[in-house]
Amino acid sequence: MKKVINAPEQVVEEMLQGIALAHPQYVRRVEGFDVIVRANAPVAGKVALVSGGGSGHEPSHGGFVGKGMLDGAVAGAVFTSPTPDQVYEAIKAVDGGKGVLLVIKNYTGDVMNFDMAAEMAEADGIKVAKVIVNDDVAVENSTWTTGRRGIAGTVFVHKIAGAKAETGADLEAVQQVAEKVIANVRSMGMALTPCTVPAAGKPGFTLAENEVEIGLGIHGEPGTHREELRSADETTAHLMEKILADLQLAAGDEVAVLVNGLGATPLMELYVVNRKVHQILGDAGMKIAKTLVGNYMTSLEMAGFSISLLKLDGETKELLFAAADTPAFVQV
Amino acid sequence: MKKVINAPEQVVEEMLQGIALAHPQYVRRVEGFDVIVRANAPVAGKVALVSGGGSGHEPSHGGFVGKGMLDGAVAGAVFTSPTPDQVYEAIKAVDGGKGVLLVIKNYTGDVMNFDMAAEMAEADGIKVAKVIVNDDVAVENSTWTTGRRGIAGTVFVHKIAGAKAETGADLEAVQQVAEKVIANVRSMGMALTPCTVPAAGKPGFTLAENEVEIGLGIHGEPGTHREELRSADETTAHLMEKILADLQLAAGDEVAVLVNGLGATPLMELYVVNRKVHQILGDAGMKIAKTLVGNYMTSLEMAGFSISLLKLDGETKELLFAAADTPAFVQV
Amino acid sequence: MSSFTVAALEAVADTIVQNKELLTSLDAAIGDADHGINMARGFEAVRVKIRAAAPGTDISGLLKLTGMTLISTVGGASGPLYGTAFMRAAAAAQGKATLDPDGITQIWSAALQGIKDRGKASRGEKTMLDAMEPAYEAFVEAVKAEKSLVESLDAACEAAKEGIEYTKTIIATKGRASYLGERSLGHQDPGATSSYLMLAALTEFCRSQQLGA
Amino acid sequence: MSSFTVAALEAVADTIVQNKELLTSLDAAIGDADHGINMARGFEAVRVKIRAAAPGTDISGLLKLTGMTLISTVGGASGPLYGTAFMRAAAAAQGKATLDPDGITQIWSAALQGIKDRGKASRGEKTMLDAMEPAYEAFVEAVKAEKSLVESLDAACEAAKEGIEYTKTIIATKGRASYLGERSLGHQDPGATSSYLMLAALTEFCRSQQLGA
Ligand SMILES: Nc1ncnc2c1ncn2[C@@H]1O[C@H](COP(=O)(O)OP(=O)(O)O)[C@@H](O)[C@H]1O
Ligand SMILES: Nc1ncnc2c1ncn2[C@@H]1O[C@H](COP(=O)(O)OP(=O)(O)O)[C@@H](O)[C@H]1O
Ligand SMILES: [Mg+2]
Ligand SMILES: [Mg+2]
Ligand SMILES: [Mg+2]
Ligand SMILES: [Mg+2]
Repeated sequence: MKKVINAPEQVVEEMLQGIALAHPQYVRRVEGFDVIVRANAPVAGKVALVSGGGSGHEPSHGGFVGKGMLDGAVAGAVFTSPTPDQVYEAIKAVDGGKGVLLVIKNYTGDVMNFDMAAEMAEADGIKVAKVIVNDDVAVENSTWTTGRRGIAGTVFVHKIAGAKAETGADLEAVQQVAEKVIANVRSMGMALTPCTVPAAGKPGFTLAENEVEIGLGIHGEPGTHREELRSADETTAHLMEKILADLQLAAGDEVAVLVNGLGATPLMELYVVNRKVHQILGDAGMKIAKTLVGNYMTSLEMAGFSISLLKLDGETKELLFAAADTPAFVQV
Repeated sequence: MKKVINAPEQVVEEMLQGIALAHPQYVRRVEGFDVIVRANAPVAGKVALVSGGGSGHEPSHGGFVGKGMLDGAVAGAVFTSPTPDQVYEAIKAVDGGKGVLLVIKNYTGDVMNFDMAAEMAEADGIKVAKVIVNDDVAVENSTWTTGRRGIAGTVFVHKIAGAKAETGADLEAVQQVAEKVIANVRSMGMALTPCTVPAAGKPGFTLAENEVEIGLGIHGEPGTHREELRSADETTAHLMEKILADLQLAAGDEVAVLVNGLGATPLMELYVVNRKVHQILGDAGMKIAKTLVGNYMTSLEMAGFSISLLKLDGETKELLFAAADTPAFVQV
Repeated sequence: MSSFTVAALEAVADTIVQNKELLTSLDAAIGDADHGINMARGFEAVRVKIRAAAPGTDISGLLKLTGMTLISTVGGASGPLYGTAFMRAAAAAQGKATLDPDGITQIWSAALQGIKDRGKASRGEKTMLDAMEPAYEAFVEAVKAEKSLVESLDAACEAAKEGIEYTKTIIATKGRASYLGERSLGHQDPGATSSYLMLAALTEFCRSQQLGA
Repeated sequence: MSSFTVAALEAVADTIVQNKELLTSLDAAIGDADHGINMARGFEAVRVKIRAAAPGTDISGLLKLTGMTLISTVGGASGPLYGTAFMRAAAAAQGKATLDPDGITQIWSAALQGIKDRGKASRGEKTMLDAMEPAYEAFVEAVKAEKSLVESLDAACEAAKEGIEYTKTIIATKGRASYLGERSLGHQDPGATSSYLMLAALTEFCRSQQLGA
């Protein structure tokens, strides 16, 4: 294992210190907890958003704490859902009196830990609402009751629900728009290489030279199948086909695109993928209102990418374009 | 070679298409050339900035084309300086009548190709000035006449000279502040893994498991030496020592920090490095005005990082904090 | 009884820490390769906490301490599940100064229900329940048949072991392994394995104490 | 003479394209592993351009086309250097309808000066000049000694080859290899090698044409 770290046990702690030191204008650490909140938290008169999950997906979620997106982010051990007490601290630190929306990616552990935290906060009289993001079309919804996983599409939920909260909307309205985003966002990814959880010391799986995994999860959970590496255009077309089959867009629909790097994929390659995504959508007569290309939801040093499509309506489009000011996403 | 591409010969072309499709609000492609310019280029009444170099360093430089930074970026073949005719096109496309500053990284090829382009543009009556960035302290200035290389510190030149140009300053003033940044910025990097130029098909060098290269250039040029991988804190301290020996800061000095990922290094690790950088500077009594952590000047999928320190004065600090709006760097 | 409970919990903690690699590698095959890491982190903390607990803390207090520690250190799916199990066990153990088979049955039943409430899974979904529930039923039956505590625990262990084998034959429909669909076949569930290991450690501990043998 | 020049340039282009891997691997050792890729890209373009050139384009015109094509396709350090060399050669060849040894000397001298002007290097810095300049001098001397064109070119090739060997013994102080300091010792310079290869191809071409033999 070749990593720029001091010790696997310290990596999350030291990362959080590094984040707080880098971005004091945006965020601060909640003393004694693995929680990053806005520097000025709690923001009075605004619904607060809390997200989080295992670490190793940076800039998710700490990088999206700031104006127009999240109020707090909880960092679990690498690839492991954070514990309820940590989430509970985050909720308490950001609640400005209008309640807190938890943005949870659909993993059993995340859902249970955030649930327990919500119960704890509600016992304190804090209003808490939850949304569960499940954008990964690689995992069929029907067959397995756990449902689809939450992956990179989550960033759109942060952006749009965060913008809604910034308007002064109440908890129910913020939750509603988050649900709308979740209903309209679909993603799928693929990986060229595995990654190594520091505490494990070795890769979570192996791929032969020239073999790729299609539909892989952001924690290295196996995908739909393995195949020989194809061209960027072929792979992109394959992922787009799966996404479009599920999202069912019509010509004239307006969408937002996120071509997300998993950690070790050069931006050069992500742009090559983006080119094909635009071609496919353009050929189908869809309008692309906004495109994001880069590392938004990573899996440590995994090489690969995911594509997310969000179908927009008037409200979500306006909120998507609203100003945001966070360490990893700024928009004027 | 495992890459998300279609063909090595097409990768720069397709990347440029992907960039133009992703960010139409910021940039456009100069038809027929490997040149990205501001969507509204040429901007009248403003000195224009052009940078560029080999491709494979994304988001450098196309990602920094926009308000408050560059006006144009020229993309050479992967890791190969662009040719003079391409640079010449960029100059012509962005000149708004107040002249063009070329921001060149100090490599023989870059310097010669940009020089030839400047001659061509000057023959057309365009005012052209040049600055040569040479921030890499791994390469001693004295012994070798080629001088130090230009690496990630270049991003500070784009930011600060770009902000100066936005104030309406004339070419000489913009060049002067660029020179000031260059005189005050120092960088050094290290790599854990090599990277593969698509056209070459195999890694440019090899490192044993647990071996790292200290002082490596952004094109995989060998560094000062190889050693066994040490802890993040030890490696960071070593690079900082070299940088501080050259930059000669005094307690009370104000600096900007860039912890730059080379492509495959998780943000998590960059933040661990940042923590140590802040500790070292804090212990020495220096003030950190701004910190950037992320992939700003990459080497394809190389794992590793560089640290850049910029000593600030009143002028450069104000310009560093000025607004910028580009695909890869937005500041309000 | 309090120091006995501490020792029993330590035995359970030790076995989890010792099997960190095994549990992680089972999770690597059908999950995300962290079950052993998560559980070992939790039970290392439990070891520290229960050793440091005020002398005389009762059974319920120690179980609660264990549950709270697991909840706040394990994370993932197994943290809230095992954490809830111990919290419910603590509630059921309240007022109990010593443990007879009936008391254990009550506590165990509460713990099992806690896992079901929290995880909303049932037997046959390739989870820890596939070890835990048959083990509980075998224990109840053995107690009814007036077997000794150790004998009853042995029966429970046997059933848990069979449960592990059973998980190899089914497709996961809960937890992270469910994403695998048919590819989860042939692999044993990490959580079922950790459940069995804890039970086996408790059984060995009781045997070594010649408790109710 | 025009079709002869086209054929000569094609021979030069062919040798560069054929040696793409060699030049790249030499550059991998002390540079950035692209010299062969750069040069092959450039000379593939040259091949296309000169074949498509208007019939009857004179020597100067063909050299200029080659120089401009190299400048606009090679990039890196070698692009402007070789490009400038051919541009200067074109200027020196202006008005020349055929080439005698004296004419070649003039053209070569101009090309060499172009490289020096552009790269600001001199002999002994481990660059293409360490092959090019001794080769030029050997050629001039052989012509003075009234050797035939092919004999003179052979002498130049010999000197260029020695120049390559010499680059192994010195530290680079120009170009990308200079960052290596002492670690550049023992390696031969890629640019010196490409210079030699071009010269050797030209020589073989002249020999095959039994030109001035
Ligand atoms: N809904 C559930 N009910 C009961 N047990 C579950 C459930 N979901 C997962 N598990 C158990 O949790 C185990 C995985 O735990 P762990 O690896 O620590 O968490 P994670 O899956 O979040 O990484 C599985 O092997 C399974 O036994
Ligand atoms: N200043 C210079 N003068 C003459 N030749 C040079 C100079 N700098 C570099 N070279 C030559 O260029 C060669 C490298 O070319 P190439 O690899 O194509 O460019 P780059 O170094 O930009 O990648 C070196 O081997 C050397 O012979
Ligand atoms: Mg996990
Ligand atoms: Mg090069
Ligand atoms: Mg797991
Ligand atoms: Mg080179």
